[in-house]
Amino acid sequence: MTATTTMTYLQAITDGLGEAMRADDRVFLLGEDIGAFGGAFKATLGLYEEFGPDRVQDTPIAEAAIVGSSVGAALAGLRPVAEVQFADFVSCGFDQLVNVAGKMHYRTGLAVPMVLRLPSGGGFGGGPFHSQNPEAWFMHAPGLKVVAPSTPADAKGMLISAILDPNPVCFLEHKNLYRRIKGEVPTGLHTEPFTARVACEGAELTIVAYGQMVHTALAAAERFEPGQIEVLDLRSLVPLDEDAILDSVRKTSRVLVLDEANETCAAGAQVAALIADRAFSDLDAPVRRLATADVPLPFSPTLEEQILPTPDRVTEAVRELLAY
Amino acid sequence: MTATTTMTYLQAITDGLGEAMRADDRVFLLGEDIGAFGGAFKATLGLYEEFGPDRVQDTPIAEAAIVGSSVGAALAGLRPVAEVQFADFVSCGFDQLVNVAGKMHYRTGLAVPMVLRLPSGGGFGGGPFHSQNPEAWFMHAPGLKVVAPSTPADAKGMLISAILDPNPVCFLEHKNLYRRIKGEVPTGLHTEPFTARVACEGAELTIVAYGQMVHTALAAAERFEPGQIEVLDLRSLVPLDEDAILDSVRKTSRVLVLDEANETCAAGAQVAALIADRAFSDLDAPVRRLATADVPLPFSPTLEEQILPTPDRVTEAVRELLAY
Amino acid sequence: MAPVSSPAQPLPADARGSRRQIDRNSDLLPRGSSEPRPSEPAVLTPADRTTLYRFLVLMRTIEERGVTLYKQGQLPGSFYDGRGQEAISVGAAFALGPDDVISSPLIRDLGAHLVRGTDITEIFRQYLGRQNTLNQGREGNMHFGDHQKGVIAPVSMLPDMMVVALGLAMAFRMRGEQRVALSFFGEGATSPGAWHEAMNWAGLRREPVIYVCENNQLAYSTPSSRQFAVRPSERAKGYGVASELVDGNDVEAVHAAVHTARERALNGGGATLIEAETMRMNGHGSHDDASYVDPELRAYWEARDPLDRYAQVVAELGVDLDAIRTTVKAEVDAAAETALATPLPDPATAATGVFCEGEPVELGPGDAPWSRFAGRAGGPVQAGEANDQGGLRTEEATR
Amino acid sequence: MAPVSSPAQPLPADARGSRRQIDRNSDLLPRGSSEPRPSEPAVLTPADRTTLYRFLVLMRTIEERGVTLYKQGQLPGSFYDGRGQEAISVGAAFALGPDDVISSPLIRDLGAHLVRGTDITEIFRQYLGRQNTLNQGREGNMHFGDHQKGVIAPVSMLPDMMVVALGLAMAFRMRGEQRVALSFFGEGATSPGAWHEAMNWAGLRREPVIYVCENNQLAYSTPSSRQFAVRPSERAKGYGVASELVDGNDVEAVHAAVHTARERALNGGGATLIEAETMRMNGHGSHDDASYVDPELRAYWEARDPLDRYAQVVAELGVDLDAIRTTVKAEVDAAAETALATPLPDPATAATGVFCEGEPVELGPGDAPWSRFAGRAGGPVQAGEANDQGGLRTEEATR
Ligand SMILES: Cc1ncc(C[n+]2csc(CCOP(=O)(O)OP(=O)(O)O)c2C)c(N)n1
Ligand SMILES: Cc1ncc(C[n+]2csc(CCOP(=O)(O)OP(=O)(O)O)c2C)c(N)n1
Ligand SMILES: [Mg+2]
Ligand SMILES: [Mg+2]
Repeated sequence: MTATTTMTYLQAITDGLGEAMRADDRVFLLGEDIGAFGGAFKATLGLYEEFGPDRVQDTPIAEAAIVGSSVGAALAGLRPVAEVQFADFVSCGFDQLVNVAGKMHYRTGLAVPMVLRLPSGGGFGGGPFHSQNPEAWFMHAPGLKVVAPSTPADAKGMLISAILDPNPVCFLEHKNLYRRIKGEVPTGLHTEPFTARVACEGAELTIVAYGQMVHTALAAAERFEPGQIEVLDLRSLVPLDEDAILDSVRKTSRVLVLDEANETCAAGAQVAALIADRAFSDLDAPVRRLATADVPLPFSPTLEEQILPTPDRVTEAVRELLAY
Repeated sequence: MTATTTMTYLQAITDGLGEAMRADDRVFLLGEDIGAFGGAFKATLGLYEEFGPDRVQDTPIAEAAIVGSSVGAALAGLRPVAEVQFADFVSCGFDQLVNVAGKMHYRTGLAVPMVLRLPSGGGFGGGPFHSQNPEAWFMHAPGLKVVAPSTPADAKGMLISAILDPNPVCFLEHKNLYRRIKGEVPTGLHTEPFTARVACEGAELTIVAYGQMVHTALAAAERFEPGQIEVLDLRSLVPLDEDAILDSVRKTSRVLVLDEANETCAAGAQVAALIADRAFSDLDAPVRRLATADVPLPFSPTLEEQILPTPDRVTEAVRELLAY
Repeated sequence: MAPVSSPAQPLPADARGSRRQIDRNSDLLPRGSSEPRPSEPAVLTPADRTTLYRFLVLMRTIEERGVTLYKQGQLPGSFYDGRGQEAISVGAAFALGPDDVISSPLIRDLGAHLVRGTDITEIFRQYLGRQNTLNQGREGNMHFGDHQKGVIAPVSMLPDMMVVALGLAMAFRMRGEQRVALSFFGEGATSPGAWHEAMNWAGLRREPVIYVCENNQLAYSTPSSRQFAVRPSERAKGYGVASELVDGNDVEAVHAAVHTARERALNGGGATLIEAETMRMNGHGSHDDASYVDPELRAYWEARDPLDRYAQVVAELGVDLDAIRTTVKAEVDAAAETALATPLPDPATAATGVFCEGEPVELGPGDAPWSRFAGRAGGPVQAGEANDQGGLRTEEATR
Repeated sequence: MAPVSSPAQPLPADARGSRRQIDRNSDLLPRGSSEPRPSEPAVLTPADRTTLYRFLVLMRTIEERGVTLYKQGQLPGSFYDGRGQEAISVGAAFALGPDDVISSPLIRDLGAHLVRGTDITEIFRQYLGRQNTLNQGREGNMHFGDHQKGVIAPVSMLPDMMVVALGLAMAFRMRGEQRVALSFFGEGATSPGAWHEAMNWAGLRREPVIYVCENNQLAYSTPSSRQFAVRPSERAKGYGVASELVDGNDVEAVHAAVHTARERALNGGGATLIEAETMRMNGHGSHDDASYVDPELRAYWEARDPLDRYAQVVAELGVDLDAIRTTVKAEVDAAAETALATPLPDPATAATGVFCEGEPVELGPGDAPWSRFAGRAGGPVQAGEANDQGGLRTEEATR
């Protein structure tokens, strides 16, 4: 039996960083305001005190340099873990990420073991520039791994796995889960594979989700009979656990694919296309998607609620599909 | 009857730029080496001489400033048409494009009438940084229109439509069509709507494609009976002509979705997901996709040919689907 | 700073053919330079001074009310203010003409919106996320701009709006208009690449753009000593951009610097960067207790409060400062009350307007309350009667 | 250049608390600074000079052969060369120690690969798109780096590899290693934002990094007068980055400048930018006839050809230059022949290796042919015997 502690999703991340840094002195952190201040979300709180200024580095406001210098440090044999203050600002370092980090191994044979921590997602009034879900951009950029945990245990385990991975990993941590979600987290150097996880078993319909949407899906699933709705938590988007998706859909024959990201070309589009090709003959209903409309996420609560997928809207879509 | 001239795809672009500039003196061009030199691909050849240095501006190497200053000029009432030397370098101006240009109208009510010309695509030994197809990134960024013509007439007509459009338009012009494809092009201020076009009618199977892949699809279609294979040229990705896609698939009941872009989360994923939801009951076979694998496009001819969808591979996929 | 060695072997001038022979830059020389206009000094009348003071008080009063609303839990998200920096946005905007464009005021720059004449009830509505005409509730605190007043809303990505300002300035120059674009940003915003692209281009092309850098010692928790080794006004020299370092807590110094920069721009002299040194007196946002700030440093700047300093100047004109404060407070109270009674936005509007369907709207002229602009291009603007909507009638204050 | 006004009202020093009181930069002072090492002058022995000359000739000969292959239609894509700029990549790389890393040589910098000991047959193979160990045929001309020699392949996006070099330097400093990272780029590559982010960070943190800017008058068709208003070596002063302007057609001047920069970096003095002035003598690529270049300008630089100039120096040592040229030509011919007989890459490999599956490979040491490094950390490298694979045995040339 592994020992566990109850932690928030955010505490699990801090714990994961600390464990990885204790285990391997090549691991260091860099980002804006992450030092003595502990970061905009306090994810690095206490680490500056424990590990000192070289291993917990405050940087200028310079996302391209944060990503690019991480690539350089990784090539030199270190294990950088960079924080982008909000995932939205990754667009300022986009080129370094997709062109330098992502393509390095294929082009040169050199590995780039780095992690980019991306506090992402909405649902708390962040507005258009503090709520983005950029993961599909990275999925469409060969050479980047992309993971998006939904629970504290996965947040810690997948973060440590990402740090151990010899490739650049985009680690999407959902800001709206930081303090909202608590759970048992294994102590020590806990790792989690980049595979999907059945969050709730069911026989009649599969909801595919990741990140915050897993909780939205679970809330909806609770409104049906136990054992009716299966919720598949993708956890990893690249690699995508195609077998887990197809297995679940073959079992249930009905599927709803959820995205918090804007609908067009989102992760869910890829999942739906996969199912439409490889599980076609097992389907009893159309492959339905529910996603955030193609709109910048608005600030006011009434507007934001209207745009994001909610348990109510998921429930409605599930009902429709079950009745198909 | 409209008068037409035979032109290459590239000449049609130059012609379109000239016509738009003659018709509206708010239209001006900016980009690297586009002035007296006429641009890396000679798309602006002769325009500097005709319109002078203010309306055909050489810029420093600064993609963020090219995009961002175009936004400013557009807000001031001009109609900038910016050239990115190769579409690959748009990643350096990505933030200005998705965050400033794309979200402006929703956030502020101010329109950003600008066009970003993106010479894109592979098939001629350009290697990982001169062959990219970035359109799916823009499709996943609300507020940007995205078009990708495949013929000279459409290149001119959609370019003029893009310049007339009050929104930021990413205009993907395929480098490998520039000199390879010739056709009749209407003279004067010819426009084309942002809708799909049936490139070749057929009853048994639809190939959905855009850009260079339309020609790949047509080459494959020729290997079947006339009237068998329908090729739908999307032409516009945002807005996506959903009705045209669904109409064609409902008619043929079989569909192959082609992408030159890397497979995961490509335009084709969105198209396939759309079909799997809204044309599910009309399908007689899985929704199949053929795309470039998730690999940076390699340089050597043997490698590049292996990665890009070819008429042979399209033919094989069509055969399989017809036999399903 | 690291040592800078002098050029080892400067080449003869004729080796640099690019400057001599294939230079086509003259193509792009600003139109303005062909018809030089007489420069005017930054003279402020007593009424101007009273107006300036009133704007300072208005900004402080609105933001204090905002902090209170935040503490009362009335505001979605955090609250961002410019306490201690009021002289910069007020002084800078006051030097602009009606057709100039601000792209953009950032979170410390409420004063710029006020000077341009933005309705203060609408400002409270946007703070509160209520239905409003500035951003329809779509954007967070301070992410708005009244484009009818020549103000463009900022994006969060720093300092992207500098580049947009460059494009505006380029358009003004190309059309031969006597207008400038002005962009505000913090010293932390000088580190991203966009800053460089804007500065390089502005210096090279001599665009009529004014960059106002508010060096408030901090970028969130990060002191400027961890942001750069050479201060922005020095660095500007590497771009051919004129620069000036001013006391950012002196509203008239800021005003004069922006006025000079504007004259330079309109005379074809190109871009200017003004570094206004100041201090952020509150947290990064109201959620931040700023406990990382040295109390002595805070005390130094507290003693140089821009409102207190300017109050002395204006009091000497015989103006009743208390009357100004009282009137402003009443206005602000009324605006906040009205805003609090305003409903949240209609959810049915949430997904509309991603694309422009009709004709683009044009940028409108802003208020230009400085007496210099009275009866000029901006129309009927009179000194001291600048702002009909914000209730900024200075005659009330001056009696 | 636009006028730069002097600071209007410099504030008292104690107003800048960020520098005084909450400065934590000292945390990050380079380790190297605590144990100063004696600086050594850039002395070149006759054997070193001969080796340098040989590298210049080798670069020129390989690239001339490349142009011929291009004209014969043997090369996929275009061909990019550094004619006229050979002294820069050769001189700079020659000043590096074995454990230093180049990130990266760009398309004008073949000499850097040669000095580090990259196999020239492999170089021809990559030109021709054939199966090769440098980039497996995955990358276009000149987009390679032999990481076993401490060289990282460049990306096309300019100047992204400056930022990667920064990260390498950061790692060297953090581990207390006596190593530097060096990055090459053209003057056109100073305009993108990445340049600024790298320069700012390098100056601020005093990272042991050397930036070599090749100001070759042109960026494709664009003269430097349309790229910036202030030259890069001047602009560097705005970053706290030491800088030097050198004659880029003088291989010893470049070598000395990089040597000095390296000493500075290893002694904790931080980053240096070297602007080497030169001229691109061919088109941007072989597809470009460069008809936009002024013939007089070309003639000026033609008369200052770096090979011709250095030939005089080396001839005075009594070295048989013809013998060097003949040996080099034979080597190059042999390499080109072998490369032409090499098959194209196996299509089965096209999609492999996007991700790293096992342990990351480490960067290897490069050749460090300068006599200064003979018998040092790099192992058995002797002056004049630098390169086993490229056949660069100088004793052949010097008899
Ligand atoms: C490109 C980018 N990266 C990160 C952020 C997050 N962020 C918001 S404000 C801020 C500090 C800005 O400091 P400064 O520019 O000095 O302005 P101030 O807040 O001091 O007025 C940061 C890092 C951002 N807005 N943009
Ligand atoms: C970010 C970016 N934009 C555009 C290009 C296209 N491009 C390739 S080389 C070049 C000119 C580079 O000039 P310079 O840096 O002076 O190097 P040189 O070719 O003169 O050696 C351009 C614009 C690029 N490589 N990267
Ligand atoms: Mg600041
Ligand atoms: Mg150059």
